Amino acid sequence: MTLPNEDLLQIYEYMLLTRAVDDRIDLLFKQGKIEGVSFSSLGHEAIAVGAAWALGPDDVVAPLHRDLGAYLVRGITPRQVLAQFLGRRTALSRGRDGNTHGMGDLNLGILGYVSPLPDQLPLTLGAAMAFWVRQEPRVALAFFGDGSSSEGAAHETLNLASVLKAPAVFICENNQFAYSTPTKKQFAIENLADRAAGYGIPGVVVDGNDVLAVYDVVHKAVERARRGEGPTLIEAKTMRMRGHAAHDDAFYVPQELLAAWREKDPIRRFEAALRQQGLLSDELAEEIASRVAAAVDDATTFAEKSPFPEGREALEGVFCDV
Amino acid sequence: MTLPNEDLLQIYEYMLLTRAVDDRIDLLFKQGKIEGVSFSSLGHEAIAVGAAWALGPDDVVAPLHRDLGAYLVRGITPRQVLAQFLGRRTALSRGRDGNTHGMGDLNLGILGYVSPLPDQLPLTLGAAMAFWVRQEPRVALAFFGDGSSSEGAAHETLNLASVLKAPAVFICENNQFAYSTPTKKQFAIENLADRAAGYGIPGVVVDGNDVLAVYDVVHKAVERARRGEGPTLIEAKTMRMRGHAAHDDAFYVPQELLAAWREKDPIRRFEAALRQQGLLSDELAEEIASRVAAAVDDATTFAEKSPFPEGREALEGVFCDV
Amino acid sequence: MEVTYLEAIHQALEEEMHRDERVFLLGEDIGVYGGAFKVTQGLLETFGPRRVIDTPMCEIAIVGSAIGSAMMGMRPVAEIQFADFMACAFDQIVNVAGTSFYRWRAAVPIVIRAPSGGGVRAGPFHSQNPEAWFCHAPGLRVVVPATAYDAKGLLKSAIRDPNPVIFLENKYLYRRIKEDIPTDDYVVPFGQAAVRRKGSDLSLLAYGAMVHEALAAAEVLEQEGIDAEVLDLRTLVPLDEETVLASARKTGKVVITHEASRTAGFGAELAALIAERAFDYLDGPVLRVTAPDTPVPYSPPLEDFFRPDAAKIAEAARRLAAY
Amino acid sequence: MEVTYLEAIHQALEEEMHRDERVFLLGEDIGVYGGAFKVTQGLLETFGPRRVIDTPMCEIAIVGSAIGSAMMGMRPVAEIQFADFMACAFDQIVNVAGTSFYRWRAAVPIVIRAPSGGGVRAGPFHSQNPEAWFCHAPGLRVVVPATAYDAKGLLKSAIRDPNPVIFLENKYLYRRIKEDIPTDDYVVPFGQAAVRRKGSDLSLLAYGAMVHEALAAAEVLEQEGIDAEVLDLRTLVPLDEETVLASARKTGKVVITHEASRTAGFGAELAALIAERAFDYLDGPVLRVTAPDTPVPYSPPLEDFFRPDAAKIAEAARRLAAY
Ligand SMILES: Cc1ncc(C[n+]2csc(CCOP(=O)(O)OP(=O)(O)O)c2C)c(N)n1
Ligand SMILES: Cc1ncc(C[n+]2csc(CCOP(=O)(O)OP(=O)(O)O)c2C)c(N)n1
Ligand SMILES: [Mg+2]
Ligand SMILES: [Mg+2]
Repeated sequence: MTLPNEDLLQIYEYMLLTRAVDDRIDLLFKQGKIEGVSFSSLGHEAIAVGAAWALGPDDVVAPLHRDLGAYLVRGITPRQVLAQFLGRRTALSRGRDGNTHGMGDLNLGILGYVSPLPDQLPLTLGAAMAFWVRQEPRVALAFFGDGSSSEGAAHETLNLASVLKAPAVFICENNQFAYSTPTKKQFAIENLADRAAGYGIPGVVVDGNDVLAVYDVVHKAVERARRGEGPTLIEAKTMRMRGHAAHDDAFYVPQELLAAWREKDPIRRFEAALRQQGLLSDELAEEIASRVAAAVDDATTFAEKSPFPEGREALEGVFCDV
Repeated sequence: MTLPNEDLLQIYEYMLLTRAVDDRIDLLFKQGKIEGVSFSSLGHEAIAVGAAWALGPDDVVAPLHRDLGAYLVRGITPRQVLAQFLGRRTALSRGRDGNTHGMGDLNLGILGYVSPLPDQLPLTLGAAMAFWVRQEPRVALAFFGDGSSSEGAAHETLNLASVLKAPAVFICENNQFAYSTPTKKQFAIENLADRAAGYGIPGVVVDGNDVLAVYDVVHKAVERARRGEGPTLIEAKTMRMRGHAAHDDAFYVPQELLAAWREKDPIRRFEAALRQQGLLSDELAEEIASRVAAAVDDATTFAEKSPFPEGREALEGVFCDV
Repeated sequence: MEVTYLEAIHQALEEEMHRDERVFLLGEDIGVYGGAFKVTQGLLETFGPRRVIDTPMCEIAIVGSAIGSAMMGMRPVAEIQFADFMACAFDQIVNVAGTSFYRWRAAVPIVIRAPSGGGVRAGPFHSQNPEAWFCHAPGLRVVVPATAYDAKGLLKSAIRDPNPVIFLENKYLYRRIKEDIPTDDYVVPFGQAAVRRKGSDLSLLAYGAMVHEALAAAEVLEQEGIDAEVLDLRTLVPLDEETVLASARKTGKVVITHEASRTAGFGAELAALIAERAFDYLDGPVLRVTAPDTPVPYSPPLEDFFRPDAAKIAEAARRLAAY
Repeated sequence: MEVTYLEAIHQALEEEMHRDERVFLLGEDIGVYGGAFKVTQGLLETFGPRRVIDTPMCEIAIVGSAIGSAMMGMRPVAEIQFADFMACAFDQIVNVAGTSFYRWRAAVPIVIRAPSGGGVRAGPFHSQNPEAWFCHAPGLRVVVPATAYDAKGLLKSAIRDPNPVIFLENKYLYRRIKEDIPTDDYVVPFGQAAVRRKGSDLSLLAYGAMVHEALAAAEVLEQEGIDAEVLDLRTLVPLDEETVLASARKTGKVVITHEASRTAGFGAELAALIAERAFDYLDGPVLRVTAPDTPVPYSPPLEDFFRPDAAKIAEAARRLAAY
């Protein structure tokens, strides 16, 4: 798969934007402006952006707490993201849910997630099932973590999806830890992708810090699903580069491990490749960087100026009445 | 593994007893004496008896609704079984639970099961975990069905057991159907044992109609667990020879399939082998058969003469007070 | 046409599937077998395997995928083989289905049907009445039909409702009650209790199978000169508070009954509602006739003791009438 | 020694693990990390990896294996990282833990600890108050400590109890309250409510964090000449019915408060109990001050509106006092 140059530059910009928004979230949290918890997507840019890029406009995605890039690629704006983290009325959840939780928009084909993990897996299977029932050539893609791979919901979903040959793709972001728990305490195997064999579906391991590699395997899996050949389980290996959430200093993560992964930074790597191919000049890099910076500043201003919801709004819209 | 002749004859007798009790249950149901539902173990004698035979006296077993043989081998009497099906006060559940549900006895190392399947898997893991915490050389063995292999509880248990290297053995009775649902609608693979690879544990397929083969693989798995090397997933292939429960005529099961499996009847097969080895004469066979028949008649009389509980007893013992 | 409660449910499914192609069914053994109670019998043949999906045993995935498909415009009706097994999908029901519309405006028009209730010697795990749990989970509708007419009309409302609906069928009633119901399309709206019997001395509040026990109790009481009003709540969420309060205010004496165990059952909510908003009109304590706080026992004498019935309701009503 | 609510819980765990080697802990991130709230910090170092087990994410297996180990003579204390995720293990809790002793005499001495409650901007899935669900599941004890003293003494009782105990810690209180507690071993028995403030005009019934709001309300009310009695229920199952009824009978006016949403919450059970058994003594309607029937919203103005507090309790009490 070779993507047009234009796509490559857009992917690059989305990765930068993802990181810039993430850094801003981190800053806002440190400034005490974000209440509760705050999750970072640092290190996950290649997986989220690369995977989302592989979807068609009518496909559906269920991103998780480290998939900021996927939300952005699918059209959620930095304004909406920061308003969400700041609990404002202008956010997609109108202040009802925090950080990326419940940051869904059906018009954009994005399923919001709930905290119990990995509940977006059966949800995504359901979306795929709708396409399967209606025989539409659409695909649903879900992200989940190494941690939530141990949950019963993961198994039930993978099994039912494989029996139905539902047009779904499941991408497990193995970032070495579930909160403080390293993978070796989570499962007694090397590659989670190997579980695919237990469902009779393809399992693929991919370097989660190589955005084009991610794009590639996801694209293949999406097209396979679209052809009616059923789901694929992809395991993207990466590293969670901040603590579990902003309050967590991740003392339990060996420094050498972090240092080694820092060398593999997905953005620096992709940038180097683009430069080597002559696609990215210093000027263009600067232009993109300043566009990204402006977007994040604009989003910050927007979010901070956005009103909080009023208390009474809490009562509205528990039930849908149309 | 060669078992002493004495063991072989006892195994044979337990298999016969299992079938005789099962036939009696079927009869009592048809006579309208068993209320609610009634499950049959027909065809599962080799799995239940063979597996239970492989356990040591301090080991623990969690049998299911088709594992009558395991209850009997571990020391639950035909009297207790029939009293249970008839809802009498003399039953292990004192009429509180029906058929094999809740037919446990901790003194015999038998965990009673609940209806939601496969909840005896985490329960069994817990027993194994107790042995693991206390570093006792004891093993816990659980049965589950092809149907309940699709449940989240199965996955969580197999995974946690394998991470802890808990001294547990999981034996999946693949009897081709979960209620009316054939295996091909349940999973997209041939052998459920192949899922073991996804947990980093051994997976073994065994002919579930060959009692010595079952004994053998379970025995190996038990000893492996006892040595601290962790769990094994065994898949015993067999066929459910009656309907899902007594009310079900199993119209959805192809007659040819049943006929083919009838040829492989586990008792007839084992009997033929014993005769061929010269271990079972006509006289001995008759002696055993009449002992079995007497036990079942005695149990029937006992159960039918046993009092029902009184209504008010329903209120007793919701909480333990010692 | 005289149909059973079970046939009424079957008709609602079949008619809604004809009316709206977004409606599809999923669950264990609902296709080839026609469902553990045969509610869906024949629907696979009529609508094919993409609209009547036999799933493996996986309650989490059944409910979760129903929700996801609803977000994509479908109208799934998921069957949980017994209401007792809803516990396996509890997280999906309360955390995903119940909150998505509130949190991010994703409507979840699903129906989760499940046979509940006892009296059929089915023991602790095929007899439960979990309605109170779901009433305490914001965002869910909870429907508990007592008659064949209502079972059909309420199920149609449930399928057409844009919210997640817990539809608890009472398995004791499946084949035990029969009535003439219209052949034309009709719905029974949510939130409207039915006054099954008018009366002036006291109010019996019931739902599901207990409506019939309450009516039987009322007949007995009538012989004794006690004129009982019998309300069938039909839906617990939304609850028809006005009809409940009007009856309580009129008679001043209320007996609440349900099959579920007592503590923190839905009867408590009814009693609390009345103790708050009909207080001035009460002429006696608000009584509850419920199952005790035990699992549902199997053996006939135990289950008979456990399960509320007309005699137990009449006994409480007598005490209250004499108050 | 002055300790926080959180430290009190930590002490109970540590002391019980020293006292009884059958006690062990399992849960997510409880070992190396010391728990999401650091309740179990240091226990791995003291007791080693076979008594403080870091599990993968698997609530079903955590609870289910705790039950199985208890049947083999252990005294497991399982942590569910947030009470909201108990929904994932709901079947294990209600169907397995709650019924095994009743059905086949297998006692299940487990404790399931979980941080519950809101007020910390944690949104819909890290703020829930699921107590009523468990109160409606026969065979479970439900414990809801409000003070550091009680948190320790009740947790010790929980660990020593031969039954499954749902131990709902209130995360708002973890580090916000402190008190002197004895250094000697003590337990707080189940089923004994504490009268936190004596009063004659009306009764405020509360548990968990709401006890402190009720006490704050009582102070305000005192200024206004209203003398409120404040009860801390401590355990919901078993419930100290006598103390509740005695207070209701004495004051004749009752306000019930809880953080959980209103419909079919435990407040309903309390109101029902009072409406039945203290009816003759009531001088006004039984009021409930609870969260509304919505998920727990995240944004501060929404959550403040949602969550009951002293002002809302005082307001209801004033209305009732004037009745
Ligand atoms: C069912 C459930 N249990 C526990 C949690 C608490 N929790 C939130 S995130 C997390 C770790 C997730 O790990 P992983 O799936 O690897 O995702 P990561 O955060 O590493 O991207 C845990 C334990 C949860 N959200 N849901
Ligand atoms: C969680 C759960 N869902 C549904 C059921 C209803 N049910 C009882 S047995 C059964 C089929 C079980 O199939 P399998 O596990 O293959 O065991 P078998 O009866 O074939 O031995 C079903 C669906 C159940 N008991 N538990
Ligand atoms: Mg991870
Ligand atoms: Mg089977």
